Amino acid sequence: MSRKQLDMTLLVLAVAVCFALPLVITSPTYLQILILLFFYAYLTTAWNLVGGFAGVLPLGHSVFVGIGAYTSTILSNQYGVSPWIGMLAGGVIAAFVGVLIGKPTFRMRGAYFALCTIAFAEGIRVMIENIDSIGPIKINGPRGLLIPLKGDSFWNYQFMHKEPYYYIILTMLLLVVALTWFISRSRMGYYLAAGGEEPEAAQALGINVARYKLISMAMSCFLTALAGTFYAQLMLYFYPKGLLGLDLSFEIAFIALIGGRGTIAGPVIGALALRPLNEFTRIYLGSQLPGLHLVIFGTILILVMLFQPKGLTPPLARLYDKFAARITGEGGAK
Amino acid sequence: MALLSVENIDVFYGDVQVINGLSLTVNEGEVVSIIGGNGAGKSTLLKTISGLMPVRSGSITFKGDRIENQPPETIVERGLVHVPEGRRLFSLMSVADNLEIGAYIKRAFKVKDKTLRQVYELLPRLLERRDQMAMTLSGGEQQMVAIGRGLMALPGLLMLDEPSLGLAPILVKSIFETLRKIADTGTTVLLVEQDVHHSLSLSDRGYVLEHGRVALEGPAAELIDNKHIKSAYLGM
Amino acid sequence: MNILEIKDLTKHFGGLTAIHDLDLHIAKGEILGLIGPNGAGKSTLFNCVAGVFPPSVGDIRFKGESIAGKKPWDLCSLGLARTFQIVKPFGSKTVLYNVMVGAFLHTGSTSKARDKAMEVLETLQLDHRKDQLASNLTIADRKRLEIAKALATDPELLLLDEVMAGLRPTEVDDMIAIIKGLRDRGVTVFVIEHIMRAVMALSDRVVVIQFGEKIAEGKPEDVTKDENVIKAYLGSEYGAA
Amino acid sequence: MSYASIGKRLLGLAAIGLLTAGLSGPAFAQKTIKIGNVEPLSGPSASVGVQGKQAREMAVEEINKNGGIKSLGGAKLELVYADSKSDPTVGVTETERLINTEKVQLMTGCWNSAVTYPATQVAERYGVPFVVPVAVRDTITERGFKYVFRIAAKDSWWVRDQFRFLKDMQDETGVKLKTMALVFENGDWGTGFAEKWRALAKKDGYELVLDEPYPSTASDLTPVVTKLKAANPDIVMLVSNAADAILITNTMAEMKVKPKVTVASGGGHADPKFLENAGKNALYLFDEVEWNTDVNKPGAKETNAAFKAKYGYDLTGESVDAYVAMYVIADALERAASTDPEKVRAALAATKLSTGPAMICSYDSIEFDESGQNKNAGIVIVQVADVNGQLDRVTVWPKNARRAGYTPVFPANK
Amino acid sequence: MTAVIQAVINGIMMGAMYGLTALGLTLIFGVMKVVNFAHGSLLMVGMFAAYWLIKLTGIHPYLSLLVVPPLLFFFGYYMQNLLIKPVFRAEQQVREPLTVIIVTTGVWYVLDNLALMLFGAEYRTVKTSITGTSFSMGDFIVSIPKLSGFVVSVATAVGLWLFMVKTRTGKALQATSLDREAANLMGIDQYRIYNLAFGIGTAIAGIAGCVIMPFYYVYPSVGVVFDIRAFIIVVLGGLGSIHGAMLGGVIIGLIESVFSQFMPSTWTEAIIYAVFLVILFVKPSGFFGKKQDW
Repeated sequence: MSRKQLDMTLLVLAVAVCFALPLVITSPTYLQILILLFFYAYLTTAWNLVGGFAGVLPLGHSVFVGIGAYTSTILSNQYGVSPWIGMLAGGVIAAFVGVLIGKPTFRMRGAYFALCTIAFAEGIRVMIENIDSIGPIKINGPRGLLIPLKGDSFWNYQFMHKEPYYYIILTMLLLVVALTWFISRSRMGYYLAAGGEEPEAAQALGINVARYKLISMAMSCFLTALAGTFYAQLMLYFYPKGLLGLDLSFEIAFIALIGGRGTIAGPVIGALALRPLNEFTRIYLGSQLPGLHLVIFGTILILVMLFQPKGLTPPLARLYDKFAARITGEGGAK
Repeated sequence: MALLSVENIDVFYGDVQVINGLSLTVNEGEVVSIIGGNGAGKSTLLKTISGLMPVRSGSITFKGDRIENQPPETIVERGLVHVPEGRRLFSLMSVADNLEIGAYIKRAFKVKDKTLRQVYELLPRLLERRDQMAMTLSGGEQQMVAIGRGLMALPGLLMLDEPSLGLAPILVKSIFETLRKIADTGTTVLLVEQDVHHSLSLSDRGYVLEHGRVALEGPAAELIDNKHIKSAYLGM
Repeated sequence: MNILEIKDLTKHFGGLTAIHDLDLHIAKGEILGLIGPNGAGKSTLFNCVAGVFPPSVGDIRFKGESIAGKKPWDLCSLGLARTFQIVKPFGSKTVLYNVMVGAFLHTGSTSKARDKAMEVLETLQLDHRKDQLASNLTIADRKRLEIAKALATDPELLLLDEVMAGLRPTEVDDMIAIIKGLRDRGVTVFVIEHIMRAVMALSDRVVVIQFGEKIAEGKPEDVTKDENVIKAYLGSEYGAA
Repeated sequence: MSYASIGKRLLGLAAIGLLTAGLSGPAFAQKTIKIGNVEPLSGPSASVGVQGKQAREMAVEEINKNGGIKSLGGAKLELVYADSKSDPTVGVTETERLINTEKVQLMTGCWNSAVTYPATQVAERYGVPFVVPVAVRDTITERGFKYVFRIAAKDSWWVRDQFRFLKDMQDETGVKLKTMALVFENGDWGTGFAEKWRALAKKDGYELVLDEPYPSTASDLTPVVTKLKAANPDIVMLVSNAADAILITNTMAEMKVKPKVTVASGGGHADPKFLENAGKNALYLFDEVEWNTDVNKPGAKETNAAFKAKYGYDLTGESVDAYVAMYVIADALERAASTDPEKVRAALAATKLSTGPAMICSYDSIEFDESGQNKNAGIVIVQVADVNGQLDRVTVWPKNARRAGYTPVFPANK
Repeated sequence: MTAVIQAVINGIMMGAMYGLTALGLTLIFGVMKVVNFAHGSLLMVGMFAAYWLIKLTGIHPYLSLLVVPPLLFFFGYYMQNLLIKPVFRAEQQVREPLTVIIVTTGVWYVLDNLALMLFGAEYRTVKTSITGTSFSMGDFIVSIPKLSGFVVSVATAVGLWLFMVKTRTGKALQATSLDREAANLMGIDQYRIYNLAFGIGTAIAGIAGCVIMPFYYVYPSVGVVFDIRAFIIVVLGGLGSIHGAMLGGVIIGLIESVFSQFMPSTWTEAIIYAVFLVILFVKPSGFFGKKQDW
């Protein structure tokens, strides 16, 4: 078996296992945990397009989750538009907003950029919390929006069981991972990586670095907003502090940093490492030791930054290379 | 025994070797020049001696003690002072404060007022400018501050990296006159320069560096007429 | 025909004049050497030509068209590529990846870019290093990689900024051969170089600048005999000694 | 490719791990009836969450000690808790977990309206009866849900009674109050109250001189108080969470802002910490609560004494609601004689509880209307007063519940 | 009009304290070029330290100024030495070490949640002899704890400035901030200077904790309230500038206090973010200076 065949086999196997899981795991609670795991992996992968490949550190991505959730929910609650259509609308708006803030901020150096994204996201949150309605559009301020129960309906993006949500987010995750994979092997990916690493050299090679960063920002924001709609339909309720707050933005960034910024598997590995930890410590230790999981989060983050500043993916990839070499009998790759 | 002796050192930037089995010595009271083209490893050599760069192998001995791979601050304490390339003044601090920082190490700090008087005597221009912000000085004046700052540390060996860089000829001349005066006080000087003539006329001995190796060494007077240098610089 | 013409170029940085009233031209197919002591303004001139800084005064024409104020990426698309004195490889990526970044200028296809990059790497005899990380290369190979990236954009005019600094004599000889080879393939070359032997061997014509002004221009062997040049290089009193 | 495939591999492993965990849960014996409770046990509202938890525990202990649910063979009630952290998302997730994994037969919670609102929707979706002891947002019971019941009054009633109180007191004392200022935390709760205040103020002819939301995380409330001082209202209406209640009261004292009447809405003002920290600055403040220690009901004093002995502090409106909720559930289970959700729901809907320990509440019986709202839920207004040198909360309204011998100080500042 | 002047008085007093909360941040940035995301958490640690000290010993709240800042100094000093120095060493060549920012974010999460585990989420206030006291000046009322906070803030800023320009160590801090390598060549151990900068920055957060405690409350995530504001202040004033931080603080204090006389106070927060973004876009170096000035 060649290395390529081995990779393909394992990949297909893993995807098959993912699709088969709901057949075995019937507990909605565990499905919910998996759904949230995929949800975070998806968000982080989308974040990674700009935070990883374009080499900046955005810390306000929750605002785009919010744009997605608000757009589709307002459209469906007040105008009866299917959330599936609202999802795309939210994506487009988010992409537009992303470009709007990306344009002036991409000039800035690292810390300024990070601070700027935080300020923007917090500013939007505060604004939304202060607005009850804009003309006929009900924003509901800090109370957030609730999506009325409409029963099982694909068109309304509502399901009484967890499985459909599971398959939707799994598909979304696979698509976005495939997209990242595709991009990283295309001109766009090469240009982003080059611009992130040595902007001057990249410009000298004919790359309009700022433009490519904006494109990646637009894509990242678009994809992030889609997840916002998914979240809204899964929970049927959201409110500014929870959805637009810094916690979500930071968690996305943490997952990426721990998993490995700028790698394809990083977000998935990060989510796999952190989400279950989050859920299980909350369930089993939550009321006795509130905050424990965040202490562990922070500690892991510090340790990873101290000892594996590129995240967990590179060492795991080396392990996998060794394993693959043994299976295929080929020498270690590269 | 030599004041400074560098023996067979290898220095790398990442995986790239920039200094290759280089050895040199500086004796007490001497002025020694290191000359060579861009990328020959001159600045790296000084940075290595002053502790900014690690050596991978070989040894550096100063006043009989091994100092390779020690942090810069302890090397300065021993009296080995490095005036870096490009002057590197504390741009938003006054001339006086720049000089005072030069006397940061305890040994020098105790007598800083006395040293400061001596420096002002040597470089009267700085006395006039003492309250001015360093960034507002002209290039020549800045170089004077850099040298003065080095002297404030009471150097047993003063290493200067291209003090004439980017200066107009008239200023180059005055810098070398200053260096002459410093040498005349008995301070040992290790000078890295691309102004071959000036530096060699000031020096007792010289080393020519190429590709991180010593290509040529000898008394300065001999080197000054050496054809090799001309060819290295002018391709003749 | 002149591929590049610089007229009355002046560049100020705050109060400092880095380049003053400089005229310069390069004929198509020529190799022009630009020399001068450290701090003379060579890199600033390069940066003005390559679009990093707009000129304060004066004009720069490339293929007859004014390019003053154009951005580096636009110039690259026009056929003007450059290398950096302090090489800037994409260190975490392989050699092939680095060159492909350049090769993508004229194609959106990954496989075409790879073919182009391989071709360039072969030209520069760097193909055996294609899978190495750029950060692990030796100086000589980094310099070559720097040229390879620029070359992959198919330039008509190539600005080389000290690509020989730090090379061993045999490596310098190799590099001279490579650059001459480029010219034979129709690329016009503008080099900044410190190693005089190389400049002499390479250049059709040499321009010498000091303090931002041109102090000499002409055939290499004439320029090195120029009093001003010797003074500029070896120190103000060297000529007299 | 290689990274992606590793990721997928690990994902598979994790899934297998989860799977085993999922299957290994023991089958549940039907000796006990599990009640799931989602409460803010950490986060900004943790103290009320803990109060509710302890009140529930006391009630369930009593019920179990008295033989449990007799119609179900003396089945015992068992409380299962989950922490919402005051975060609706966590609340929803935890409600789902309690229903699906812990297999609870009933749910209660969640104090925060913002959490209760979506959490009850989850219960409705799964058809699990959800008894809301307290969470005031009107719409919780106004969505046509079948499985949601609320013990406490909803916010429109709270607001209605605040205005009734004002009117009654003015009639009683002959003092005329004209101007009113609304100052409220800008969360779900405060903005909900404010909306209704505005309508009633208009109806009752008060002139609104200030309508001011403030963020409960504000580092300084002086700007708000400065504004209040400039507006100089007769009446200040307040909604405050925990710490901002203290901050605003102390800042008002500091800035010498003395409105004739200050009416708070429970929450932060009802927290035992409030009096401890605000001290004399809180004197003559009116606060609206569901219950007060001096409420004139049989058993109230004794229950409060037992609670205080156990946990070291007095019952509050919120904890009484939680306490009562347990008895309502026990009563319904007793009548349903089944744990079938549909039967329990029907029994809850038919509740008419007017005897027993639950009757420490300030009203005389518990009955749910069609929306699931307890139609008798009542509210009292207390005044912070100096009783024998000690600050106390004295019931003043409705007049028939007023502590004997106490004359309300109205207006507080002439 | 009275209300506006009253708002100005209050805005300046609060603003000076905001400046104080930002002072340590700006110092650390000035010297290390690191945005310390854990700064708010350090403030929280300072507030809890002050809280327990006052609560348990019953001393006058301002006596805590003698105990808490030195304690926090060592806390910051060793934290930098243990956690941040290694990253710094590894990223010596990087001009703006993002990894360090991330580590400080990790520290933020750990500290906030450790406090949550130890002390619970509840809001804690101390009732001190000066809480809620004030005096009148004509029509205007000045809160005593805030006035004291104002005085301490200004004194701290002046003290820090004097330290920076007058002492050997202060000058070494300045030198390191301007050119690490050159300072190193002067015999200044940059890592010790970083420890000191972190220690002093943390100690100032401790001072802020002591003066805020008498009129505010503490809870584990209280730092976030001040943290984001402190970021805004240092960017407004110019990262690294002492008087920039104080001025930035006063500007924020005034916006908060005066603007809220004309609009709901919830909007002032949004306005502060807007001002921040505008400054970032228009003049990223802040009101003060091209680089750092002290």
